[in-house]
Amino acid sequence: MTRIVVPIGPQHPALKEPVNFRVVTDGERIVDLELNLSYSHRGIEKAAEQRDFIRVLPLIERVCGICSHSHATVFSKGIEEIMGVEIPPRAQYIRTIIAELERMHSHMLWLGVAAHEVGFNTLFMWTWRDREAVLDTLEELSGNRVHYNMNEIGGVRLDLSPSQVEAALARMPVLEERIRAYVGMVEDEETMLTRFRGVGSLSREEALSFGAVGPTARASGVDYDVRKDDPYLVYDEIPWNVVTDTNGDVYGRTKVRIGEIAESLGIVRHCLENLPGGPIRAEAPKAAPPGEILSRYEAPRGEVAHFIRTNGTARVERVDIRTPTLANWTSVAHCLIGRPLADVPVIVAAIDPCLSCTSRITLVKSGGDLGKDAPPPNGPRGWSR
Amino acid sequence: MTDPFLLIAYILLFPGFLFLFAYSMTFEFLDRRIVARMQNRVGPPFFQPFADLVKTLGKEVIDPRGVDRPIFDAAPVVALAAVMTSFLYVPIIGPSPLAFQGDLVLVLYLLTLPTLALMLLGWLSRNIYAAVGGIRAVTMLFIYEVPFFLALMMPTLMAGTWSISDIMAWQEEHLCLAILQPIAFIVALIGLQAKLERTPFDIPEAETEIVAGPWTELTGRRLALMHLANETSAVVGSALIAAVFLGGLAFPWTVESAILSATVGFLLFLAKTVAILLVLSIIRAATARVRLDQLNTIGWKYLTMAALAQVGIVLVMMASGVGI
Amino acid sequence: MIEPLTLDGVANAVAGVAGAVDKASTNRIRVRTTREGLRDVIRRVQWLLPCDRLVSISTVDTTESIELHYHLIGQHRTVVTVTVELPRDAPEIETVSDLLPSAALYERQIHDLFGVVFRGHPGLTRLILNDDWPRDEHPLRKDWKPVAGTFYGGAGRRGPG
Amino acid sequence: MTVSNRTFSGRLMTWARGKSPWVTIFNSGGCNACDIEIIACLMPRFDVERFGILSRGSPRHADILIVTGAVTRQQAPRLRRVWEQMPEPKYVIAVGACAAGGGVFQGLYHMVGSVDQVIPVDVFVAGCPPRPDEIINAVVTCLGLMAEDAVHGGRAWRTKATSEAVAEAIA
Amino acid sequence: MSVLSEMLRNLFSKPVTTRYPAERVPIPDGFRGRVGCADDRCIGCSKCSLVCPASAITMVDSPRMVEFKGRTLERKKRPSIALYQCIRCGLCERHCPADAIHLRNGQSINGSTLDEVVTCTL
Repeated sequence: MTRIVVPIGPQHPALKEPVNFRVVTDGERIVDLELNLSYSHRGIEKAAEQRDFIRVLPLIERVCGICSHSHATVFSKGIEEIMGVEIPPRAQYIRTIIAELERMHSHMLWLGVAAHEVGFNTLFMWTWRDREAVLDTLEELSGNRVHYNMNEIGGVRLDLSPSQVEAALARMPVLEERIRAYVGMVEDEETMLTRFRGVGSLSREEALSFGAVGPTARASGVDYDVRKDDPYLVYDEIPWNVVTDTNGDVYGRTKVRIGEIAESLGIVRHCLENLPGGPIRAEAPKAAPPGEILSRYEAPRGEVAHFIRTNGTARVERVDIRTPTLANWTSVAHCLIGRPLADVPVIVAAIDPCLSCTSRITLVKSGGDLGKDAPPPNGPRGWSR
Repeated sequence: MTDPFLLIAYILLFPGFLFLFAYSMTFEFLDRRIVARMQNRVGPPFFQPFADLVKTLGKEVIDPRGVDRPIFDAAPVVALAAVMTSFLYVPIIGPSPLAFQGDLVLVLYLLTLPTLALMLLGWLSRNIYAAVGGIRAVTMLFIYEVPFFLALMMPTLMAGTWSISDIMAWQEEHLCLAILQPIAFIVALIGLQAKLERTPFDIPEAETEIVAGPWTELTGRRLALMHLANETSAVVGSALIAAVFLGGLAFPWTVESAILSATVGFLLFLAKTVAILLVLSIIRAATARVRLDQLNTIGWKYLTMAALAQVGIVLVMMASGVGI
Repeated sequence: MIEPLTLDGVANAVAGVAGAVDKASTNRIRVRTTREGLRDVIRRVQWLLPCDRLVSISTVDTTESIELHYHLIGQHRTVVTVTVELPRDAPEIETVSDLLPSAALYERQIHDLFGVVFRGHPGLTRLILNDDWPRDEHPLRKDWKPVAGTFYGGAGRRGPG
Repeated sequence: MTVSNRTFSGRLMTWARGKSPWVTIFNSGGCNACDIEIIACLMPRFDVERFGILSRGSPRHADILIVTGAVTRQQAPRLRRVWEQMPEPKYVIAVGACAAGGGVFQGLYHMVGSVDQVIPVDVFVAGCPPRPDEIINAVVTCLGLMAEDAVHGGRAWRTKATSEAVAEAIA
Repeated sequence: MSVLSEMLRNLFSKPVTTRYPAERVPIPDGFRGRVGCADDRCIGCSKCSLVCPASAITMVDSPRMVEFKGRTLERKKRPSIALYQCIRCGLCERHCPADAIHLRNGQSINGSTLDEVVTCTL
């Protein structure tokens, strides 16, 4: 059959966000592809240099609508470290609670979207229905369903009242039961398994050399989680585990994400039950001393890295945002080559692309020749603990 | 029913086109409502399919650049006409007055036409999604048509007739064919699901892959007619399976009055088609879309094999005289 | 678990090819080098320490030079940052995309936003900005300001196709 | 396609349009929070299929274009094209503060600005992002506009002259 | 078969749908909704307009005497907030020294024109 070019995007039902793939197919099989992810490039990094620390946080939060708390936290964490401000334990716990609730809602959202990509709308509806419980909790705690705006330099904006904590805890048992139901559904829904198993396989070596992060890397057996590697907030004080899997395909990523929902739930419950007293914010100076930091954070999709340089004023000299989705695109391009056209949505969805994050930055890469010449480093490559 | 006026009334009003139209609307409503309820939501109101149809009819018709307009206009009409014609041969209130030996073949043939029209539309649309969708539709046709036809031919083997009405009549004296040929019944149901391009077989119009497949460039009345053709296909398909496998209007005891008998038969027809719809809706809600290559495996390895096994079983049953 | 890297360990590994090695913050060690030495340093960091994955390439325009920071990490979970300074008027450097496949993406982005040229990159083309964005303007440079009256693309033009 | 409101078929058409608004969602470069909230409307908690709203992939099938986010330079021509692909009668709902005026992104170097600089917008929704119930309110407002348009025999009665003029000037 | 059993359970149970607008959707107390400003408290310090990330707040002339921390002082301006611009971040509320500006848990507005503005009201 002759080769045809199928443009996917920028406006396409599989993609809720603008992105463009030019998929060259031979019949149904993909032989080459080009990605263009720049459709929502807005210029946030430039704007961040021009706004003070108070006004920049809502902007940083709006890098992405799903991992908004991640970006705000990683930024304020970095600034606080440069300033040498230690935020009070209560603020750290509140940040952790919001962060893990955000991870839960994001993973549930992902599970639904992945099911939708393979046409399984019922699971899509159910996960989003249950996600509303998480969103309600977030709304009660922070005042907004999506952009929580809980962070400010030196602590958090809002305190949690005992009644709010109780209401949030009351929702937990229902969610626990739902997570158990999802585990069952993913295990025994045959048509979905045929679409997930063996699709988008990424070996451990590939995951490492393509720089995959987050659940994508962890599903390939790479134990890479910033929360354990470079503990921030209270992750070194509370009990939790890194979820990994060895399947390396979409099925493995699904299992990792469902496992992480359960872990996050445990963390949220632990934090709510052991919420320390005290103030919620420390006095932070207006301006930050000159300095630089690479602030890392484990967002739902993987590692977010903000490289922040300050210059003694109330503005940053430079903030360089590396989003998890950007790190994962190379592996996606690699996974897609040779797959049927029908697998494009599910493989792309499997990394949980957050294109608004990514499209500050963009790449176009035909995936065939990626990484052929990369020499394997001779050290241990186990990435296990 | 030799009176020409009665015949015209049969064709146009009841249980002909008008009834088919109304019933297909109800059918789509039921389908959407059942699926919505299984997804734990309310679902559309009763008039929804009708409102959709009227609204789509009133939308602007846009011709894609370089499209062959007459054929583009004609294809949906042909699809709809084929399905409506096929409905006349399916018994609804007693045997169809137009029945003849071999009408089963005609109905099966006419039910294939919408798919071909869809492929034509896909090719004509000058749109890459539509073209890919068109190819997928035809590829799928080759896969599911063999087991579907085999499954529907099995009753003819046992009943010894090629007329739907006669097969139905045969079941009045014998057991219902769904019990005698369970494998063929299941294969036919799955085949119907594939024919109607519903999940897990909505490969040609896979929304997340190729937007809406052959439907992508359809607007206004073309879209409305194709939708209507699809909805009526659902009614005709379930009515066909109800007649051939579930004994159609046959009921075990005899009713004296002709009108009462027709009414009971009609109600039975409604009940059986809705039951089939329920099964189809459950399949739609409980499955994910399969890939074309996976459908190939399913179609040839399992469905066709099952249908062939059923042929063997039927031949053995006929030779030994079981159930006949 | 493998122990975190020490300052001495890193200094030994890159001895002879790199400049100053210092601790930038907890869990992060910075190696300064020149643009000629970059590939050697990256290779050594990658092979000897070993840091087998690239976290990111960060860029700063300090108004005197353009700094590139290659953040690498390995199983020891220590970030080793290789810092290079490039002159602003002729920012050119060898690519590392053959050593680290994921670097290809970051290099394209830096090329677009800062105008840094990566020699030997397999396809250093316009990616991030609009197609009709002026070729010689790089918005993330400190001195960049939109030129009054210049049209930077967008609603006014029709897209391709 | 305007229909008279006096004939039976005209009234039927007006009724049908109000009962069956199919939408297509377009992200013109926002942070996708609004998109998530719009999709949340389709979900069991709010289930806008009660009003006959279906989300369609192809703009050719849609009646209402829901635009989210401030328009980036890359997305502006595509937004315009998607809008042109929709068959008449078509309506546009611009969701969120960014779509209404650039929001937190206004004035950034890769932005065009609000949606109504590119295509004529019928209903704006405030909020960042609006809650699903607020989005449903906007759809209800849009359906009200549809009904009023049917009475007036078109959308000319509304003062959309300014944004139409801008849209035509840049087209 | 957990999918099938849950599907059938849903089929015969009440849907979770909130029939908005016939039924109200609960809005929690702390929801950051429509912004409002109390005229008798505003001291016209312009802080809200300075911190607003979306530049939704502009200061307009409105001379008036106000009580602030036991003193009476004369204010010159008051904020005028473009409602469609507001991103509901709550920074104005957080930084207002006089506790005058608030995000209330009301729904946002929608309409065809963008000139909806909130000024100080009681």
